[in-house]
Amino acid sequence: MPELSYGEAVNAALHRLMEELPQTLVYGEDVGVPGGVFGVTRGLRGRYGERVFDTPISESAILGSAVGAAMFGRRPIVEIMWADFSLVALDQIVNQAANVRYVSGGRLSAPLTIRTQQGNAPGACAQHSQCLEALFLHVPGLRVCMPSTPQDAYDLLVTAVHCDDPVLVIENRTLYFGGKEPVQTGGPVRPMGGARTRRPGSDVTVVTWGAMTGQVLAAAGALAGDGIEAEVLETPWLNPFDTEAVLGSVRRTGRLAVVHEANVTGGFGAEVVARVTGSGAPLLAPPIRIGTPDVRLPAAPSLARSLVPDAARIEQEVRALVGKPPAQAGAGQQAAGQGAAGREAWR
Amino acid sequence: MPELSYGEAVNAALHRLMEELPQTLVYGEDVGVPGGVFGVTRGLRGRYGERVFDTPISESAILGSAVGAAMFGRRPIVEIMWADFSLVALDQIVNQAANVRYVSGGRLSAPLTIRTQQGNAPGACAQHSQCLEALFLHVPGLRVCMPSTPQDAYDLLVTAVHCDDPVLVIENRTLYFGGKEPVQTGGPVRPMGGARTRRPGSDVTVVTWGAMTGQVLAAAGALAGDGIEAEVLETPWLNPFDTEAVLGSVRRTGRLAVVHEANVTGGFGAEVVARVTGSGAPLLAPPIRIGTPDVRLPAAPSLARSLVPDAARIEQEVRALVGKPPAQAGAGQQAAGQGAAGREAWR
Amino acid sequence: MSERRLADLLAMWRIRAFEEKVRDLRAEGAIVGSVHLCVGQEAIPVGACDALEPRDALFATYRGHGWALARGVPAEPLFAELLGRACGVNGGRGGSAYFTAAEYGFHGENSIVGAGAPIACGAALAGRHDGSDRVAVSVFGDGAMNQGAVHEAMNFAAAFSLPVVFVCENNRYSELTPIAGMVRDPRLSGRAAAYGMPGHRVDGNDAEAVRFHVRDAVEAAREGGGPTLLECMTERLVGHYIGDAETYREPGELDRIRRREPIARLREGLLADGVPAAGIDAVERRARAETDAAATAALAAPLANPATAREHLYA
Amino acid sequence: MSERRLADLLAMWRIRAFEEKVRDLRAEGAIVGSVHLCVGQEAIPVGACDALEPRDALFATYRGHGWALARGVPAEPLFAELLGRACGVNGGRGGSAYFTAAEYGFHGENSIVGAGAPIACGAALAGRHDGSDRVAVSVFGDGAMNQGAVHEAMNFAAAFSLPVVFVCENNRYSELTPIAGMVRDPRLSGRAAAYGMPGHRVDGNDAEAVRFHVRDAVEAAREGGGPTLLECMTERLVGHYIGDAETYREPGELDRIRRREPIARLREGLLADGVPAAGIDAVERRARAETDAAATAALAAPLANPATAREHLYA
Ligand SMILES: Cc1ncc(C[n+]2csc(CCOP(=O)(O)OP(=O)(O)O)c2C)c(N)n1
Ligand SMILES: Cc1ncc(C[n+]2csc(CCOP(=O)(O)OP(=O)(O)O)c2C)c(N)n1
Ligand SMILES: [Mg+2]
Ligand SMILES: [Mg+2]
Repeated sequence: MPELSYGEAVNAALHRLMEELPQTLVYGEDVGVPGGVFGVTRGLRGRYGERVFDTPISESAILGSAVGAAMFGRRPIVEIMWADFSLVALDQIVNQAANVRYVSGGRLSAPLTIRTQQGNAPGACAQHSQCLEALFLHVPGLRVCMPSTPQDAYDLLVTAVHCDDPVLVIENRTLYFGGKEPVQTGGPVRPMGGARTRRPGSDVTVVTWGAMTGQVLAAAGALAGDGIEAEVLETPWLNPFDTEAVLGSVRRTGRLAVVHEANVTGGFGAEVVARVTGSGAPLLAPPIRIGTPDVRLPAAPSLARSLVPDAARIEQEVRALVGKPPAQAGAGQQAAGQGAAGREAWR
Repeated sequence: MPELSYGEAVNAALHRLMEELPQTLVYGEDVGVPGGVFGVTRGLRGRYGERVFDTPISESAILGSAVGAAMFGRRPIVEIMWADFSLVALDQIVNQAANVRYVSGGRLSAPLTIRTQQGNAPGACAQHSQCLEALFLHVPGLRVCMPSTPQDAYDLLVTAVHCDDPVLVIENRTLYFGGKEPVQTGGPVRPMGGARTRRPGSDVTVVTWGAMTGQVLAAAGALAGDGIEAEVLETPWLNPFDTEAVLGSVRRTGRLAVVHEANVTGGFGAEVVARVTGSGAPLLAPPIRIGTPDVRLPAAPSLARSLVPDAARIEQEVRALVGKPPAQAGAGQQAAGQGAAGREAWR
Repeated sequence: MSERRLADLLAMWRIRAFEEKVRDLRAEGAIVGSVHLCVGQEAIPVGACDALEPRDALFATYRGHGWALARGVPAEPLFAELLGRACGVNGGRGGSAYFTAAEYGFHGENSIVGAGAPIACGAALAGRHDGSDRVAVSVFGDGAMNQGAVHEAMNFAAAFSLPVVFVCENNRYSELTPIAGMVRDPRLSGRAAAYGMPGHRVDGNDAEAVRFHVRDAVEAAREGGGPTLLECMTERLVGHYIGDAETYREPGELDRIRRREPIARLREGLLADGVPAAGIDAVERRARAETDAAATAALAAPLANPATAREHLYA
Repeated sequence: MSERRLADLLAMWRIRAFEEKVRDLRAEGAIVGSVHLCVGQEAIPVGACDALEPRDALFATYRGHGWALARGVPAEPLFAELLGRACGVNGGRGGSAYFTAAEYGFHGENSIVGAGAPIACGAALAGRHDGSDRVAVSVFGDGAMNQGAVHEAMNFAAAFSLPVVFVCENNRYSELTPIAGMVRDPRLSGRAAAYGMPGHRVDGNDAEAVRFHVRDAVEAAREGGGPTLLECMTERLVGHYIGDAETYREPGELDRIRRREPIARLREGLLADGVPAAGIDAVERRARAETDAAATAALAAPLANPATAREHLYA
């Protein structure tokens, strides 16, 4: 198995898809000749020529043309460089792509894949930092996934492009150049959906997705040191969402924490909590949501760091949920401030 | 007190605001000389001339210019004819208006008011039927309200335009031409926020907003006939949201149902459920959400009627929540089908 | 020659009879919701569709009943769609403003102003890769020329020489507002130059003129010449939507419009050429009879079944 | 005459020295995140801002450091902003791509391509009602000409004769992609005609030429003549952002660019006019000295305080 970084895994998936599906097209701003601002589409233009091209800075034209090409048998894979930019052309995703199959009673379809990436990174401003998955998850007719590992970056994209409906694959630029891992390429197309138990545990279920998964796993490791066993459930597919997997885990642990980078109010964490509590699964403590407080994202790292959830804050909040005091005060206190901030975020 | 319909109340508020705030401007598509496609801005152009005008079909220009004018001391009241159309220009609301105050550290502000209307009406297609409040409620920096009565249509708009931040006032076209009610005009500017106990009750708290309020009140009336006392809490302001009022009621009733017209998954009902269950308020039964199932809205009334929640379905679902059987089977059965449909919507 | 003009007359009458029937059904309440009629604008779809081939793609607006008919969609499933019947072209899901009939080369109405233009670019783009030599026609109004998506689509098509024909139906109003006040230069075809593509103003009340220009643009597009913008000048004989009080009309405006509307004009032309009145009037009677029969059949069909309302959201 | 050109030289050197210092601080890691420098494009902000009055509004892009400096924002609070310091123009909240300093008539950068154009229309609209006679300047790049919002803004300003000057900095690239391949007609100033407004191509590497055209457009706007589009031709001497490998450059391209870049050009012109080299070089030294002092002071200032991170979301 080749050792690939997250970005290289996306690139490998694109190469595979261009080979196995002649209907695929890859286009967007700077994705052709330059190979993408993050280098993720490198080598495609040279290899597949006209099927890969650069576009004007026209998100409505990029997305709209992808809807039209998909209606006519192509499988366009278009890139929206930052999820924030989708807001200049959301109509094409929500009012157009999502309606094609339903309104035509299944006689037409729009199997396009929208690759984008989102989230905060050091120094990024409020217009380049948002996590917008909740917006897309409120739209029936779309599929949405958020890979956090090289293997998922590969598998989810392959599944998305083979899917006969519009799919958003939301990547994260802070992961593109992360460590290399063995990635099984060329395997069978995996089914959509499903959750991953990234760490088994009995005291609390922590549901998360995207780049936060790394922070949650770090927090879970630290908690284990104090004898708190957190079960970390990653849900790379958010639509379809594996509600049963979450319920199964919560029935075992009796506690639920949902962690996402998006701001708390109206985030998809609310949906997860509502499904779990709505199911009547017995809980030993009120469920908690950990996310960015409801503010805009400031560019200064010193400010942004105090807002975006990190392992220390997650550890502190989950520890409080489970109700066991920290081993040593230091970490606890330091995180306590942030924890308080996070908890009051939506009050 | 004048007797006004919902639409007339909006018009009265606009006249008052033009009189008392010289900085106000009113513009949008067909709002000037024609007086609006729903007649809601009638009489303004003739009376206030240049301060009221029609615009090209350019939502980005309408919203963006409102942001700019607001940064320079105006109080623009712009209309987006259907909430669905905001998706062609969401950038100006989310990436621009919502950032002005925060990013400038309070040295600049964008006190614009966006009037729009949303929801399904008989025969409306999937591109003219969406309820999008959840999208805006996930965006820190915006204020959002949804009036359902003539008095609130008047009061909320007055408060919105006096607010120093961007506010979305989401109206509903099925209410514009509803019955006339006495409306207190010219009163003091009310504070933002707060909830309305539209009907007191002890068995269950039903939280709702917008046009659904009428359906919920009808259902509550029917339930009372069977001795089920539902407390109907309307939250015309969704940001700020009066979480305390909801918690206070739920602590008394021990049961929670949230009803909205928007589709269930990712709707703001999830946020309400997450806040209530997260608070640890004791519940006698798992909270329920009643909304449109996760589909696109079909134009045929026979189809749409089976999807959008109505009094019969709400009555049935709330009855099931409280756990008392219906008086006569008929209604119960008929609604049961829809109830089942609704409940499984997000599974 | 007069054969073709009689064929145009029949095609236009089929549209007008359809629209007038829709107006009546809406008045009776059999059709609900907002409906946008194209009465007075029939020459554009009739002339344009005659220049298209089955493989070509056509994207219209909410004012698209005439385009669907001109493309060959039978009246009955269209009436059925407007009436929310299971046998409607979309099974009742689309309604007046959003129906599609891809099997007839009609890729749909769209009720978001300007949204169809980028989608048409995609249909053209697909044609470049599937070897179909497809040309895509994007239809929109004068007001849509000020929508960002239309600008992006025109530049996208021009930059990549995509085979798209942009047909702007300039009926001088955007809903209730005259386009004249919403642009500095009312000659919208002039905007084509900004994108480096040809643009022409066309007599949109003359099916023959429309046919000529669309055929020419389609030919250029198929040969790799890229897109063309055609501004077809026309006028609504009716309101923007049914129920429009039309308070924006100048005194005598409708009388003036009636004098130059396409059906009356063609009728006069045919009479002047010695075509007997009886033959001309027979065309109208035939269209109305067919249309009434289609409406009657549609009315007799069963409503869309609520049990199916959640099907086909996903594959 | 040579006074003004020496003043232009100083203003341009202040920008270049600032940008080069930013490049160094970014390399050291003192500044983090993506940074877009305007090295090579200095003549446009210097010439344009000289034609503006304090009451006028200015909206730039993420490539706006030079515009802020030319508008009179001191270097220290700008460095502080880039360094995430509490005393930054936005207290560290904006960063390189999104800072504002309204008190200096700089209404902000914007990191969404094209988004500033409609906002500038609003500033101009406000001026019509507050009696300020304000003119709004909207700055964007060549690539932004293909963004829907810019189209809507140009039509909006033209239709209502709003006092807006649209300044397009055409540096021939949109990020890593040549604009030549993204439009059919590379002469972007020609698009002004589509909106019925004047459009001119301007030598963007000559502050004098930019000043002349902007002054003329501002005058016309103030007199009620409405908007103008100025396409200022220029070139980046650096990458799109710091870290750009610039693989898209042709061989020898940078050498050609260096020969016509505005500072070298002005220096030659001054020498040709007999201005002593010593005096010219003193200008650079002065600018660098001021800039280094400003950076040093900013580096010494305290970081933004996390305890304030959630303030000012709402009134
Ligand atoms: C993005 C968007 N904005 C506004 C509307 C509301 N609307 C529907 S039709 C229309 C007028 C369109 O005028 P024009 O383009 O001239 O077409 P016409 O109706 O005259 O055929 C408007 C503003 C819409 N459907 N979509
Ligand atoms: C709506 C939107 N799309 C894409 C981007 C990403 N992006 C940032 S700068 C840029 C290129 C802009 O090129 P141009 O307008 O020529 O300005 P320049 O950078 O050359 O000054 C792009 C595509 C963005 N910020 N916003
Ligand atoms: Mg029109
Ligand atoms: Mg450029």
